[in-house]
Amino acid sequence: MKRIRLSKTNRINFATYGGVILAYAVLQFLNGGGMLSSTIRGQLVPICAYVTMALSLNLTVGVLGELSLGHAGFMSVGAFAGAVAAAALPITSDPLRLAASMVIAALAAAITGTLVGIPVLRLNGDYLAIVTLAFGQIIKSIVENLYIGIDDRGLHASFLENRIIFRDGGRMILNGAMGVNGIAKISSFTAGFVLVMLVLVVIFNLVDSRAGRAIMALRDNRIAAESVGIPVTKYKLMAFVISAAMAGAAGALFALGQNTITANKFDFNTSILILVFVVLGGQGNMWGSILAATFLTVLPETKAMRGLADYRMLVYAVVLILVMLATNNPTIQDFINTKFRKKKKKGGAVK
Amino acid sequence: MSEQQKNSYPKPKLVPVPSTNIIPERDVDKRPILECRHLGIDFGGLTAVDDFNMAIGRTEIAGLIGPNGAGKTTVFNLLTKVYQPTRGTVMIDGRDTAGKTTIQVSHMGVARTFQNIRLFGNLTVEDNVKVGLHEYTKYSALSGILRLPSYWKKEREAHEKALELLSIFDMQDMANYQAGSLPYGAQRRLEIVRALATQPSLLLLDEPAAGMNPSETAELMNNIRKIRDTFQIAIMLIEHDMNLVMGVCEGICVLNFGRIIAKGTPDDIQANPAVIEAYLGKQKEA
Amino acid sequence: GGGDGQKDGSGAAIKIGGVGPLTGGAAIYGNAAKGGAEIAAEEINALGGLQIDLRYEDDAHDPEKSVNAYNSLKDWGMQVFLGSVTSGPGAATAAESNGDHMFYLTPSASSTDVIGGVANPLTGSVDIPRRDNVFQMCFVDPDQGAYSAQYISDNSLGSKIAVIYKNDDIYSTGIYNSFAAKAAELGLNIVSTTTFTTDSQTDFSVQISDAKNNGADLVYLPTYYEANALILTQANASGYTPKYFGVDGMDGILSVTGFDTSLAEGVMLLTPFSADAEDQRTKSFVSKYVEKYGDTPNQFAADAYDCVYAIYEALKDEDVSSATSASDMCDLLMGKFTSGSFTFTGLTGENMTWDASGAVSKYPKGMYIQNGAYVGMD
Amino acid sequence: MLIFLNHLINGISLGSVYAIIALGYTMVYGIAKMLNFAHGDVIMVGAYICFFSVSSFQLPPAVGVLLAVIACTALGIVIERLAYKPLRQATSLAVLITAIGVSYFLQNGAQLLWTSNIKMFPSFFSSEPIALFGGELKITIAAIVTVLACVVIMLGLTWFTGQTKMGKAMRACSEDKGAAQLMGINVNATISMTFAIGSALAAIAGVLFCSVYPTLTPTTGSMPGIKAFTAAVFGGIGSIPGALLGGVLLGIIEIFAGAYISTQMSNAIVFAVLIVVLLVRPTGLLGKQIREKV
Amino acid sequence: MAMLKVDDIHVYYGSIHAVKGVSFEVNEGEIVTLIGANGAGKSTVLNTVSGLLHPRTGSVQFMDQDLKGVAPHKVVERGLAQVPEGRRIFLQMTVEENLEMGAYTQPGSAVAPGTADVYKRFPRLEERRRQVAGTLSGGEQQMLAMGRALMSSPKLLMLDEPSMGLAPILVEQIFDIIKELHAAGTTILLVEQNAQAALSVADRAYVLETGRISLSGTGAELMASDKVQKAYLGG
Ligand SMILES: Nc1ncnc2c1ncn2[C@@H]1O[C@H](COP(=O)(O)OP(=O)(O)OP(=O)(O)O)[C@@H](O)[C@H]1O
Ligand SMILES: Nc1ncnc2c1ncn2[C@@H]1O[C@H](COP(=O)(O)OP(=O)(O)OP(=O)(O)O)[C@@H](O)[C@H]1O
Ligand SMILES: [Mg+2]
Ligand SMILES: [Mg+2]
Repeated sequence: MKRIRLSKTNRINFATYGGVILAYAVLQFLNGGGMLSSTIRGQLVPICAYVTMALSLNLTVGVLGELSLGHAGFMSVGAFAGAVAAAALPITSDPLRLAASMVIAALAAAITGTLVGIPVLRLNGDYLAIVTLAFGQIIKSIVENLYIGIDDRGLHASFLENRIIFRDGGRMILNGAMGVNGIAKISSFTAGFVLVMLVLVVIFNLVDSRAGRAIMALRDNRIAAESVGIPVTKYKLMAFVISAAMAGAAGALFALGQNTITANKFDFNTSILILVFVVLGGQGNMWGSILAATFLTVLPETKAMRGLADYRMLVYAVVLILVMLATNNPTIQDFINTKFRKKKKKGGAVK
Repeated sequence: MSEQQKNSYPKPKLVPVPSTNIIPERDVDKRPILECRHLGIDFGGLTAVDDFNMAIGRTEIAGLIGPNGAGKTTVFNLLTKVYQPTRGTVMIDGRDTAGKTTIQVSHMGVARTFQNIRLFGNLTVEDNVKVGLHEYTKYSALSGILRLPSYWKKEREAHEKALELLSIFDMQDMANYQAGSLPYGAQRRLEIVRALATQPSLLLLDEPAAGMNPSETAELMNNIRKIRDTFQIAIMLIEHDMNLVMGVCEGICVLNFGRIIAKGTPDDIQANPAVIEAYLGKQKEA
Repeated sequence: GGGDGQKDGSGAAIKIGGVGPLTGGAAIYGNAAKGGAEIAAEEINALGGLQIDLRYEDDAHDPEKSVNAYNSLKDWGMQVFLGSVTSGPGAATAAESNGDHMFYLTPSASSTDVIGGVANPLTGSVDIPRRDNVFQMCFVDPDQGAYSAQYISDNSLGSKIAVIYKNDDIYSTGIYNSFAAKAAELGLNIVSTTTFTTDSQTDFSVQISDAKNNGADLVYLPTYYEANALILTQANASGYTPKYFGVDGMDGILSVTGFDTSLAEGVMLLTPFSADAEDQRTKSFVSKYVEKYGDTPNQFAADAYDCVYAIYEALKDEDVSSATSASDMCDLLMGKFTSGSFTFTGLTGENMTWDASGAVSKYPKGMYIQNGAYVGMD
Repeated sequence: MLIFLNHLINGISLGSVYAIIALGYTMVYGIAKMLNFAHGDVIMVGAYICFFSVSSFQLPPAVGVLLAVIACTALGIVIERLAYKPLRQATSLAVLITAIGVSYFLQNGAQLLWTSNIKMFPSFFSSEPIALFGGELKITIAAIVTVLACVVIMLGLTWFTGQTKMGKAMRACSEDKGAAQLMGINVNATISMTFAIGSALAAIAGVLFCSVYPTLTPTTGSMPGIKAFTAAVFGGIGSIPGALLGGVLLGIIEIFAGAYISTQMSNAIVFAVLIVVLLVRPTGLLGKQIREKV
Repeated sequence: MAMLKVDDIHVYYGSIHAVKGVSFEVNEGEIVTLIGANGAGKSTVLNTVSGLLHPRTGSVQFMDQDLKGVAPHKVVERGLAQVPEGRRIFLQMTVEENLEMGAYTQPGSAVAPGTADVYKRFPRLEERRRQVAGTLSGGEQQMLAMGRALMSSPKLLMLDEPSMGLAPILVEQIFDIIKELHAAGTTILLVEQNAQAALSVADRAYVLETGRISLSGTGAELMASDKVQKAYLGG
């Protein structure tokens, strides 16, 4: 019998918070002292965005237990909503404008999540996965054909064709497939850190509450959960929409840390990449997601990997395969279990 | 089992109410908790249950037995709307359940366990019970995330209530174990506790003693009675262990090929030639 | 001259970095540019004098990774930046390098979003302000689009025109937009406009039937040659043989392994570079490239080759060394490029000049394909 | 009408290419219970091998196809042994991610070996397309061969998994590996066999795919792979006729959406139709509606 | 002669020591039963014998050959069949296909007579021969699992709780079949919770407690033992 002490979950949660805070403090310190390379500095914000994405998808995959292959779609909605909001909002303070844009992005993604979730969550397993993949593709197509501009009369939008006529001083924000260009980079590492912490708090507190238990009960056994009166659709949708909102906020953080974003960025491959973070870090394991997202984002950009030149992506693929094989190897798992969890309770006596 | 336990209720007398249905005499002046009329379901060409009529008194312990494949589990699935019936009606406490979902039926006071154990295997024992308490520890998801005072208050209540329920089976000590890693018998007991947590007025148990040895079974029998006595609810159980069925059930209903072939007290049933032929066999008495 | 400076710093070469898709679906462009630039650097280093240390990093055609690659080049000590090869990433690194004041000369990121300061042909708005450190070796997309429309109109090439462009590609969309604007102005008769994306570029039957069913006699293809090769092949198989007009992305179609060049007979295109050109410099470049990489170079290779040479020309008489800061280098090169007196002749054009807009002044040559080779149209 | 027919023919041609890939997908997916995202890349490898056999070594096309089949079968078995077999006990998601790693590996390996430059796949079918309605409608031989191959493979696989001992053993393994072992089934050999068949089909799909749409690059397989996977789910996971139906329908919908609605949105429309169909039939077109026994 | 000889096996699940040195023998033609409470390690022992699990130390010998390193499917070929706990029939295959799988190691000609034989024992299965096994009732599934194991005409048949979830009349029938098989010369290793029934058919029996054998003897001896009476017969 595996015994989970309440305090143990709490310990893990606090260790996770602590680890994130420590990482932030150390990096901020190094950065202040100019001790970080441009490569690392340039990746601080994207890492926070990917960590948030991984946490958000882990809520869907690990806690709710549904496979989503279109999570980048929500990031996309958030990224473009955030970029448009940041360009349009008449707020002069950058941090405030960033915060407002992220909230708008989260809302936009949450609304999309609701629209997607209501029909989709009736499906199960691989069928649900394929439908989320489909939604990811649809969102990409829509953004690629969407034009949004701004002038002194406000926002203008058109679909499929750019029919926007500006008054003087107007400009395009979202230019269809060409995406958003010349974004003012207002995201900061601190903002990313705050977002990651917020997302962690929401996930940990949600999981350890009535709603979280209902969601996990659905994951473990839907029929049994129904039999004790858990409203399935409500809780599935709740988890899905919260997850989408987080992805939206991550999208805005990401977009506002880039000069250019295009719909292509948030395609199937990105959805898969985020799934890789979640699976590698362990389903339902939040600190695992954080580590995996960081590791796999930084890895291909390291000096050593860049030094491999043509073989870089090949080696990346091999590393990915080897890591998966190692983390799933029963012998290695046993080894970790015996080494690091010595005080595990043995099977309880049978009455 | 001891004499005393056996007599905690006077030997039941079954009386017809309403129409052909029979329930214990003490429950007649109250509305039956469950009434099925002409209930039936077909799977493709197969008629799994047909013309099933039954009533259960408010504090009755009823048994549903029959050969394998007779349709017993299917009846439970019909009562809990896992399957929608092809024909007939199910009334819970006088209210029709037509068009209702499993979730709504649960809220109407029906709880069940499953023939193949269905726990929330990755949650702790306590959390399994707390999921059962879902309707009775209400606070919004937002106050959970923000840890508002209502969260702390309700969580404490839920914790206390969960431990109290677990204590029925002496399982408080296991509260923090992962449910999926419990021994088989404990898993079966936990399923019952979880069902009880929904505060049902009718508890359906599908083969609760399966995989238990005789002493565990004997203890289970006591507990079934204890549950009925403390919560004053009706219990309907499916079981192949005749010691248990004949020991705790007041009214027994025998299914064969989806149809009722006999109803009555344990004594009636044990003496019924059709039941012996179809189900009990010419065995040494149970 | 600064001859002394170079002699002192012999061995310590100027660090020039470039970013492009070396892996993934767009790897064909990045690897071509990298190859062209490498040949130029080798030639220059063989001359003695100013030495070049060239380094290319992979961005997998992704703006985010392009910035990462740019940053890693900065960490390496890059002094001059050859920009990104493709437009989307190019816009991202352009903005980044602008903040760093790093000189940026891209071989092929032709979108106006890269240099900034150019009006959107459809809305007239200037969406991106000019990035003063950024220069292009290729001509900007709107110029090509407008130029194509003008050319088609002037020479009455088609009475009914079909356009097939790549909807999720900045390059193709950029050219299309200005073509459409100019065509409307000139009164060209566009009867069919269809698109495709990276996800759907395996099959063009819909686009081809649309053009065919609308009776188009000229198909305008502001797209890259690997899609064009398939379009031509599929159209031919379905019995449709219109005239084709391409832009610089069409260049390369003749050297696609296994492509039936007879299908490209009569295809018109605008290109600054032709691997079949007879001049000595092109011949030598092509033979070196073929020897080194086993493929015929396309315009990406030629443009990148020119970029390295242009930087070399601009710096060779200056007092620069590996110790010169990127920012000083940027001031120096910006001064040179916008001086009006700096002209450069390379594989892709003669007497090219730049001004403060960052765009190169060279004009595409109209070519058509005859007997599997390019022939000048005029 | 003619135009409609033309689109229909194009749709069937595209669809049967999806279908042929989907059949291989379904085979592995249905039996090994894993999404083999590297399947599309095995297709690419098969096409390259055939391309080089025919173009560089001047071998006859039939030999090229044969070599591709042999090489891909071997590749499939090797991948399975090295990357998937050690994960038999792991979650299906872990295997999925490993498959993605294999997919990256094959794509990047192909790029290193064969460069990223496109190759035009040679046309094996030298004869002229069949002309109907006085040449207004042309059907290429490659398209006809693809459609036929598709149907033959579908029938072959249906017979194989439904009727043969090996095929049934595969289904048994897909349900419960432990119980299958207790029946005396060599689970490892059976799963290797599944991959061998799936990869052989991938080689054939690669050759046919490139015959119809002849541009070949290291990423050629990935998008058709995803589309074919979608088609397989559309038709009903694990259903062999479903893969065929799903593939063909997907192709037709894609062509019609582009032709009659908008090429810009055709991809979105395809996926929207997919969603609607799955909402109406939550287990795909021909997927078995197995109700969970409670 | 000992057909199966299990010698001091220790089996672990990761770090859980589930079987702690179990030794026993099954002689040709015998019915031997292992009884014990939930979680005592009975199924673990059976799975170790059939090769699904591997002992960390100790050995298993079947027909005088060591099974160390022999894959489960090879063990089956040597004439061992197991009806696993929880049936584990192939839920998406039909009844008939399940039976065919049972005869996987047999020549094709053995399928038809084998199936006929199983249908004779379990007429209910014949009625449902084309039904997908997943929709069978619990008892029907158990019959199918038994039938499937009989298809390979095993020399040693291992049954893991065959009476679980069965109607009394069927339990009786299952034990009748066990006796019949025994009479026909099949050697049987039976794991049961239903100690009463198991001990009454067994030649010899072992009691397993938390991974160790605590008692052994003939069926009748154990039936009479106080300890067994108390713990397993509810007496
Ligand atoms: N979803 C279904 N589809 C088809 N047939 C079904 C389905 N569910 C049950 N059946 C059939 O209905 C009949 C009754 O099954 P049920 O599970 O109710 O039997 P039971 O009385 O509970 O038997 P047991 O005691 O063995 O559990 C069986 O013959 C079974 O095969
Ligand atoms: N897969 C597993 N992982 C970890 N522990 C296990 C596993 N299977 C069994 N165990 C543990 O091993 C011990 C023996 O289990 P086993 O299933 O062999 O018992 P059993 O005697 O067959 O019981 P039952 O009567 O319930 O079938 C138990 O403590 C159980 O918890
Ligand atoms: Mg049942
Ligand atoms: Mg067991």
